[in-house]
Amino acid sequence: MRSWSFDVKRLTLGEMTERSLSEIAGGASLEAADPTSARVRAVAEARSAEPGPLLEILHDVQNEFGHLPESTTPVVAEVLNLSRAEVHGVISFYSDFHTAPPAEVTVAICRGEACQAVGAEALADYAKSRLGVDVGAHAKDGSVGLEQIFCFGNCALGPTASVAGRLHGRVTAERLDALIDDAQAGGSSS
Amino acid sequence: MTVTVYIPRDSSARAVGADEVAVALTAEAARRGDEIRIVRNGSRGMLWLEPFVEVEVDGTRVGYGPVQAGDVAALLDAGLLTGADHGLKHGAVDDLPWLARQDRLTYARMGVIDPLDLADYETHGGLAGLRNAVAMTPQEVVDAVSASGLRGRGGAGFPAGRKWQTVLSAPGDTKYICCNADEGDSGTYADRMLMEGDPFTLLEGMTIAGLAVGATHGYIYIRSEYPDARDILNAAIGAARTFGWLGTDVLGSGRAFDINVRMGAGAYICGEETSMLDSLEGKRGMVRAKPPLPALEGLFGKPTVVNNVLTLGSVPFVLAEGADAHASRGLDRSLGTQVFQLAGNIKQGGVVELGFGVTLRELVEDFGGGTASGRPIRAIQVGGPLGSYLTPDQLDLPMEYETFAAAGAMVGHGGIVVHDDTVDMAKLARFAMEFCSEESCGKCTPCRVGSTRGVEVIDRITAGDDRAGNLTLLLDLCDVMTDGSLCAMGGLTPMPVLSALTKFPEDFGLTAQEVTS
Amino acid sequence: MTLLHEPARRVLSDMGTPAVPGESTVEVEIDGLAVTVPEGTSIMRAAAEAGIDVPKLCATDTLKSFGSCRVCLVEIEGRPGAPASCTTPVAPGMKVATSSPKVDRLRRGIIELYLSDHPADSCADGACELHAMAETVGLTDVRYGQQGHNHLNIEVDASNPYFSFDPKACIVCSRCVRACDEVQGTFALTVEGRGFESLISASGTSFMESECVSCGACVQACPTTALQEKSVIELGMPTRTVKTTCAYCGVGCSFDAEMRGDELVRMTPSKEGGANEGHSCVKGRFAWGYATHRERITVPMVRESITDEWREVSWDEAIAFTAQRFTTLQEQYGPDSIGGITSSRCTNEEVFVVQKMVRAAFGNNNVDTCARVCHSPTGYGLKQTFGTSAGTQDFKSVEDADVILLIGANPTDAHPVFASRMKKRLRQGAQLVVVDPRRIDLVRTPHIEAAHHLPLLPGTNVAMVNALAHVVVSEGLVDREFVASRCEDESFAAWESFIARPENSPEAMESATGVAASEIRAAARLYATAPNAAIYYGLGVTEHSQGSTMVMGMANLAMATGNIGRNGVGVNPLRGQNNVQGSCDMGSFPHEFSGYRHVSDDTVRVLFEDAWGREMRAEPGLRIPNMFDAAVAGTFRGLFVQGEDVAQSDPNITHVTAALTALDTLVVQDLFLNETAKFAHVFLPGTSFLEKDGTFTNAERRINRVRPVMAPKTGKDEWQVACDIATAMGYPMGYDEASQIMDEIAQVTPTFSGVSFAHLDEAGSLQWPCNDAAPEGTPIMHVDEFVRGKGHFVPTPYVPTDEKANRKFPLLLTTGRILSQYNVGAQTRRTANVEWHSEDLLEMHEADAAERGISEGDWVALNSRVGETHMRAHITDRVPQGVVYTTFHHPESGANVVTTENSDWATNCPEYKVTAVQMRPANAVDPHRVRADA
Amino acid sequence: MSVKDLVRMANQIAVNQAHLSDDDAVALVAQHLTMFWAPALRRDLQVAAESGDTGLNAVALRAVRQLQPA
Repeated sequence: MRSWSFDVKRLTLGEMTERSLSEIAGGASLEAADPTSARVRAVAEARSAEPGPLLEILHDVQNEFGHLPESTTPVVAEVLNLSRAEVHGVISFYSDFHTAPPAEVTVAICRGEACQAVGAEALADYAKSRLGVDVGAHAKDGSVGLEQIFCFGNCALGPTASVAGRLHGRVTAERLDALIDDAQAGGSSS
Repeated sequence: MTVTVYIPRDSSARAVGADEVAVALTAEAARRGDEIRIVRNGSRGMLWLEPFVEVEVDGTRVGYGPVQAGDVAALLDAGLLTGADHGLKHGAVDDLPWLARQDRLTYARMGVIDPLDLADYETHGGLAGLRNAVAMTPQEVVDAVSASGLRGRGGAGFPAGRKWQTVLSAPGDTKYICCNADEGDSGTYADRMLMEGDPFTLLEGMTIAGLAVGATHGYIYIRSEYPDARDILNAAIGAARTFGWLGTDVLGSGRAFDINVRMGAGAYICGEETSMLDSLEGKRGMVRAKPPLPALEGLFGKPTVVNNVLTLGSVPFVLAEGADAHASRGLDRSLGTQVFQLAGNIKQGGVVELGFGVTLRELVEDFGGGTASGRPIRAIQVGGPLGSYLTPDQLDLPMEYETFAAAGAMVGHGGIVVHDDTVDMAKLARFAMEFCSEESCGKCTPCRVGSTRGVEVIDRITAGDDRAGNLTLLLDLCDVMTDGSLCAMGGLTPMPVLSALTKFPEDFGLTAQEVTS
Repeated sequence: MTLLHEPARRVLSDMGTPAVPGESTVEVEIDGLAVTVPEGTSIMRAAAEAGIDVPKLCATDTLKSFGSCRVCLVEIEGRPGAPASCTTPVAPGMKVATSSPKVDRLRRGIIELYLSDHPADSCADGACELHAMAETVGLTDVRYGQQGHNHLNIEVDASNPYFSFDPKACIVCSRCVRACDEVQGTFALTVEGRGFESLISASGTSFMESECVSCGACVQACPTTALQEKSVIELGMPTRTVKTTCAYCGVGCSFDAEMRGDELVRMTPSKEGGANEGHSCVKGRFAWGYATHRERITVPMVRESITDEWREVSWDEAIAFTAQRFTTLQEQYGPDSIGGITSSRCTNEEVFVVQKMVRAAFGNNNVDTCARVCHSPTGYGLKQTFGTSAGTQDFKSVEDADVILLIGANPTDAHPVFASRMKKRLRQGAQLVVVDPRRIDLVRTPHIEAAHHLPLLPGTNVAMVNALAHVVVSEGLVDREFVASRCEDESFAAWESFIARPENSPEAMESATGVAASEIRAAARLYATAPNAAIYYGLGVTEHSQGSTMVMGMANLAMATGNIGRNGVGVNPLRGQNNVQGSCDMGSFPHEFSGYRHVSDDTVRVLFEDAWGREMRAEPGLRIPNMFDAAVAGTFRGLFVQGEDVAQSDPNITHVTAALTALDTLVVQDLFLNETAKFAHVFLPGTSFLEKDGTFTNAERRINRVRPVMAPKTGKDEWQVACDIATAMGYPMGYDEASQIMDEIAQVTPTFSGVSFAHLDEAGSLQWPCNDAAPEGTPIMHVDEFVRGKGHFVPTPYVPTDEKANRKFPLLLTTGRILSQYNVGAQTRRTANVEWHSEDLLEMHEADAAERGISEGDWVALNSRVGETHMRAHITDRVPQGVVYTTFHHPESGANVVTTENSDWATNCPEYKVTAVQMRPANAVDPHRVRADA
Repeated sequence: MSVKDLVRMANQIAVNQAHLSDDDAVALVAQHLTMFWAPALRRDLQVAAESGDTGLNAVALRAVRQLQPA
């Protein structure tokens, strides 16, 4: 309904895309100028015939872009014939889904009880001070982000941390330093 | 002559360097001209020894561990490939008491076989259960599961046979088998290990379930923290389809069954069966009110078996060896085995599969060897974040559903997390509330609002702010959460809180008398 | 009536959970009271049946149980814990305690948690159920305080003009989300985040920028003040209620007008309303402010000539002036030189007196109604085939439909409350076939997807219905048993052989309709093989040169497939205006008296002559277009127009205005000085629906009471005006009150003989026929036999319209409505609804736009062979190439400047839906600005 | 009333009876005009029909000629 309300003479393409995407099925011409939307649509359409595929599609989109671009909600809603609200509700429910680009290196510390039993809280505190960011935050320059996780299933070999997507057990402060340094240097840690 | 070396691909083993060991061994052996074949097996479950490298010598597998990449050259120098002595050598794996003392039914092939080698799987007894099931009527399969006494391993301990019977009896052409692989409890990892180390067992259990209740499709809902397990399962499903096991004609039976893996997205609550179903449907993982039971109105509103990984993973044994073989293990009404997981501050962490009834002491002290720190045990949490804290004087409790329930605790998924005497139990109680507030789906009020208030009230108690008044409030809150919550998340969160409070009041700045009066 | 012998039960206003249908019952004991309820009923509802009000917050009987608030916990003997009574069904022999120390304590604990994150001062006038519940459970102290983590600093979303969302007061019970999903079916709301951070959200943006259609269901559902009408915030909670009926579309929703003193605070849809069952749309619920708009005229005005200024006069003077001028005209030009037009916006009683004034005081049959320009073909077509000029079903019937064939209607915009009922059924699995040139929302909207969309070219409906019927006949899908027992053998045989002709096959019609034969065949099979298949249609059927043919074509199709005479089937017109059905029922057509009886029928005429004491004409009078033509020709000189803006709504405005200009006397009765009033000599102020006492009859023949919530702002009931004019013209006509008019209607109209205000007040509403044979009315018609006896088939040859696209006018224009605006917009344009739709836009396909160098938002000149207008372009793939579409809500754009004099062959209903046009970019001639500057 | 419009409308009624035999169509058109058209309109049409080439099609012309004097 809102898309009818034109308050300006001419909408920019960006505004059009934002306002009209969910209304215009197969809005190919708009998406031609917006490769991200077109790609999101392609990713969504690839699985749209599966039953209840929304989470899988969001994973696929996030795998491709590192996060969920703005057009994800309207485009995926349109492809799956859901409301934008429903897609938004799902994205916001799951802590894995991010609508902003991730940090270059994400450090995730397990805060499960098993890891706490072997010093996870101290490790998390160390990570905060070393990285200068709070849990759930990014460094200002986007170089690194810190997250908390409740259990990686590595409970016999804690404390556990994931650095740049790789899981590490028996992580000490020194080891975490080395892993972060290595990840930021672009290498694969060992 | 080529020597076979086993290096686990289990993600815990990888987290402590298994991949690096494999790379180093490949490179070093090539450099030396040694012909080796590396098999990336599952973990034997002796996680404190990971990376645990096994070398097959004259048909015997000899174990070394924990091996680091830096040890490889020295090990080869010492004669690793001939099973020679070394400081890291533990001898013939099958003879290691830690393994030999176990009764591995579900985990029979764990660490033994190449997880993705279907021939290896069959050689070690795989598919025998399914082949039997194919020859039986659905009711006979359900009857076998019922007779085995198999109960849900995910924590609630609901009889699997009864659930299957409900689904079998439910009208409708479309039914589903949903495997709950959202193993989110800290201290539990047996599901992950089975999926990574012996995925075919799970697929076989699901297929049997499908034939038993008349479902043609199964989903494995796996948490996103387990990407390795997802990849291995997908590969295993591909192999099973090629083999003619999954698909339109299960092992030539003329009956169809197929499986897809679906991944969660970071929501503990989706381990609750109804919110898992919502999540599988691509929705917010909100807990559904019961009734209707998922067995009658489950996935997409159809009759659905929801079982966890170990439950389904136990089914092939039941069908292969018979219900009695399963029912002969265990204690009282807790029949069969459980795959207990030793975690936290423990010297020898890992998995121990034994019949129900083994005492906590046997597991923690005999298998676990006490704390990793060497300090005294102060508290043990059994059954995940929602389980009670037990004290060392409760170590002789047998691991059995009803006994634990009577003691105000729960066996749950068989996860055991040990804390030494440096632990601050008020912090853990606060964490229980914090965890609930972080992971609550938000549907019901006691859980959504109560958990947040719980953190605040505990903070006020530990800060010494009107301790008596806030203690009363905390007890009232726990009452409301226990009896008022929609699901076990809010309903059980008071268990760790209250057990910490009553057993360790001093950590809260309270006396035992204040807490009990 | 056995209920009378059972113990008296206090039925609560909200039973907590919806009623469960079913035969088998369960007996349980609740708080010691035995109660028997249908199997599957919740404990909460069972308790309510026994008069026990279990405390609740998230439960309400219009929504499926949810189980989130946990306030309704109870104890069940022999069961552990405290199950929620809303989600737990009763079981035989169950013994329930709805109150106990344990559950009372739990309830207090839960309310205490709620209040720890809820503003203490949000309880104005008892608007907040949470505070009421705190009182109920006896909670006084919130020991948590409010210093903890909370939501008390989140800003209010006041973007919607009618209601605001205050997250501070929100208890996240999801009633709003569920209402949007289950009742409205828009799915515009969600919970954002999870756990304590859960927030109700309209897709992460403001309500106005979201998918929200402002139906008010969320506001209705909200138990606190989180979602609240701005009028309530401004004026305070209402203190009394008047039950009445909405005056917008043909759905005819029942509302409670909630008053504070003499001021209307809000309109809330009534759960007892048969048409709407508690639901509403943005117009009925919120857009009533026009009734007190400053532009409303409340004093009569006259002028000698339309170039003169208006002169305010007394009612007496205005009526004398009118009567004198009409009388003079008749003396000068003959008795047939004047006539009247009745309004489908007015009550049955108001309409009845106007047509009576024409027939008895004017002494001719020159009375017509605005239904002429919308649903007259429905009257004609259904009368011919079934025997009565009305739809066959009640709205509830859609709940039993398995396949819905929707033709030329856009319910989500034009009949939104019925659309929600339809969508609910479609979400349950019914299949939908949409026949419409334009891709309306229902073709694909969240959780709804039509099985087939047949986007036919405008003007080819009959080709389409013939092709559909051809498939039925040629593929052996005729319901032979139904046809043999219920329909005429002879007319069926004639129709069958006609429709079986190859020229009617989908393949043959493909080039006419532009729709693939395979799609038509699939749709026909779906319709014909469904257990219950229902046809719903709108003005996209009637407003064509073959409107009547198409109505008969649909009736043929329904009869041939046996889809008449039970729930879930039928042929159902979606009437445009609130009282189209009623105005037709009341005898507004020049050829028939009330109850659709032809003026040539001597028996009927005698009845009226006896009742009215005047001789009645046996010949039909002039229809609206005839009146205009005759006015231009000079033989028709005086016209009384009751509440219709013919100068905006009728086709070929140039011709209409020429006719109006030619009149010697034009009398307009309306709320506002509309476009027609520019040509009037007398302006008689009308009353809004809030001032009327009477009845409206909706599209399902449901007669609903309209009750005054305030005195007439004009000082005179509208029905009184026609009486006074008639009396002044020498025909004494008078009633003490509106109910007497209905009594007279009942006396002279057999289908209404059982209707009276008293009966309506008692029954709530009645669907005609309501008489001795059906004392409580008739929800479904033609159950055992057709009104005319046997169903009559009429062959329906496809005759293409003369209005064809050609080199000069290569595009076809079709018109329609949009949700937020209504008809000519006289009311909605005077409300905040303009925030959604401030101007009419011309929808066009990308290729047609590109070919002409038109971009989105550009001004476009649109011209047909009769006129030219300007509006802005909206490029969309809703319309196929070659078709353009617009709405006609704004006089500035005046879509009807371009529509033509073409009309339905049988009824002269204008062919609004097909106009050959051309368009070109226009240099920003902004009519809005021009008018503003003027 | 413009005769042109009356002729157009009468013709349209006739054209829509194409499925009938000419005799039936003529009867139906005549009946329709009697039932639904004001006498003045019929009269104008009758006058026009008698005055020569009005543009009425064959069926409509016959129907108009059959009408009772209005």
